[in-house]
Amino acid sequence: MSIARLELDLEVFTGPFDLLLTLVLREEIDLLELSLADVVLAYLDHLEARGELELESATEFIVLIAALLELKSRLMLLGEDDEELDIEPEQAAEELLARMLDARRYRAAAGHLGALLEAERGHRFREAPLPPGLRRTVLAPAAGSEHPDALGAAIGRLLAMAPEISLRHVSVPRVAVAERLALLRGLLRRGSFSFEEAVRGADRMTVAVTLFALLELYKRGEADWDQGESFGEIDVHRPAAAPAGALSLAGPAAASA
Amino acid sequence: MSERPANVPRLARTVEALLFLSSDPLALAELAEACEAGEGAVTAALALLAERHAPGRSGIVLRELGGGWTFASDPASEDAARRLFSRPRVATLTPAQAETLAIVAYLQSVSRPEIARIRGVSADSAVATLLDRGLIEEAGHSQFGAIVYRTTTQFLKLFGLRSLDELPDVARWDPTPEEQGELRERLMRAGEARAG
Amino acid sequence: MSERPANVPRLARTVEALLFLSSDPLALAELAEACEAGEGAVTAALALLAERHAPGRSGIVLRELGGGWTFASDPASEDAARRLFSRPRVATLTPAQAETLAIVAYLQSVSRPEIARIRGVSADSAVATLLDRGLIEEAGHSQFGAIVYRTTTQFLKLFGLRSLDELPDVARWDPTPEEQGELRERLMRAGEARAG
Repeated sequence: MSIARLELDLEVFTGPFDLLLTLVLREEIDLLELSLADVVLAYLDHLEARGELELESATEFIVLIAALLELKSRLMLLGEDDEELDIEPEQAAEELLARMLDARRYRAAAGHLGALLEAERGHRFREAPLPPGLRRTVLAPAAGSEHPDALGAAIGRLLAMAPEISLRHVSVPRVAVAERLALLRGLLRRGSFSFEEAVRGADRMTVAVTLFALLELYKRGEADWDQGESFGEIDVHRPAAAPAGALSLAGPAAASA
Repeated sequence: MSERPANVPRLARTVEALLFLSSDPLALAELAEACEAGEGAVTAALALLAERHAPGRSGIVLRELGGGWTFASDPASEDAARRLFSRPRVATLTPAQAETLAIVAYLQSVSRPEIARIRGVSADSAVATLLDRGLIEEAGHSQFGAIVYRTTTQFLKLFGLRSLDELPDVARWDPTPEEQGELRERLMRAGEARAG
Repeated sequence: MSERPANVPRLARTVEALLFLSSDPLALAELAEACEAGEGAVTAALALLAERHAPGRSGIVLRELGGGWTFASDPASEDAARRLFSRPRVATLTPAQAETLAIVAYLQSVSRPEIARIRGVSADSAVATLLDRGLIEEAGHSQFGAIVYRTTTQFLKLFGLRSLDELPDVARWDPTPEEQGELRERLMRAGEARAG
């Protein structure tokens, strides 16, 4: 079965996979609202129902879902660094479409080559070495006949860095864990604080690193937290029996994200 | 066969011997130079050989492939050849290899990262196998230093092609207007369903 | 040649194809088995082929050799064959060999896996040729047990160098001088970036 016909029953969409792709590309479905994990689950269900893995369609699925993930991650990371984005979402969508077309084209071309090979099946060619008397004599080249510059040029070519696969759209501000640890410790000295307070106005990366720093403090027994309800405030405080002097014992945490 | 086989002019015999010896197809110009003859005379010799080696007259057939002329066995003898050599003439290609080969054939020269980009998965093992089987070869470097690949004469020979020009336009496999129309129609229906 | 070439019986064509394909002489029994025919019928087919492939009638002649049958090129075509195949050739470096040699020259010593990582493709055949031509040699083992290579005196001679110190400064061809690190490390990085 072609992956295009995979039937999906998702929160925001019901229908075949290829239609979903089309709607996403036309921006009639907001990719941000679409749970790609559910698409993967639907595919896995489909695989289980069939009881066999068809490599061709599995490859196709992985290509498409990876493209959607990339597209979605770009959309999600749209933020203050907009102007740094070198690929706009529309352009990314165009790329995805072009890539799908390309993959389809060359898969068909591969089929054509397979047919050509099949048609040639009965023809064999002679593969025999030349009789000894006819073998080519290879002369050793004269001393100094090669120029050393050729070696330098070859190394120069090998030094050329391939253009980096641009991750600029996943712009990663460097946030030091040490810095966030210091901030959290400062807040802890006051007794307790809410996590929201610790990350107010911060970007996603800083929030993530702050959470990481908080986990680190928890591990060291310097902090504990409560959360009254899901998605509710996280109240951070010193553990009931905070080891005395723990605040000054903490070593330098130099990791950075 | 009661007729006595006719004598064959010397130039045709020489061309026949060269084609027999060479494992690569030989171009008209190469043959002419080796035979110290004009291209016209060699063309006439090739016509004679084509007649002598026509299917039904010989187990060895003359073919124009890969930019030159070469001898091949007549497919009618394939069963016997398989029994004698106990292996198929060429292993078949896996889908990944066929797809990689198609990309190299149409886009040459093309680098591995480009192939991977089009296929959406790494092409390393397919490229290695195709290199190994002599169907593709290195053709220098891209501007970023990646090695680029092209197809070989061996590819043309095994796929029965005289030249790359014989490959059909890749655009012929693009979706047809009907297919696109069908997609559009389904899109409209889905859009209405969403609106309603 | 005005006569039309006669058709040839199928068995003779099959034997002809098998003799054409095989680089070694084929015994009567082998031919009979492959053709699923009796030895008598194959002997008759060989007689027909001997007539067809007699000197003066074909550039491909039938020979009985080492207890079997084989095709060979007609000795009369030897001059042309020599012009085509055996013109002496001066060994030159292919791009892959030049690249591999440059890596060994600048990094000595270096192992095959390292060369492959830098080039982004296997260097096995280039290394083999360079060893064969005496331009590189083994120089012990790396800490991981891989054989490492260095250039030879023969290499210095070929490039007209008195010592390795005379290798030109890579900075002249360095496309990314802002990159930091020693040459080996930078080559590895660039190779890995290329391999994607």
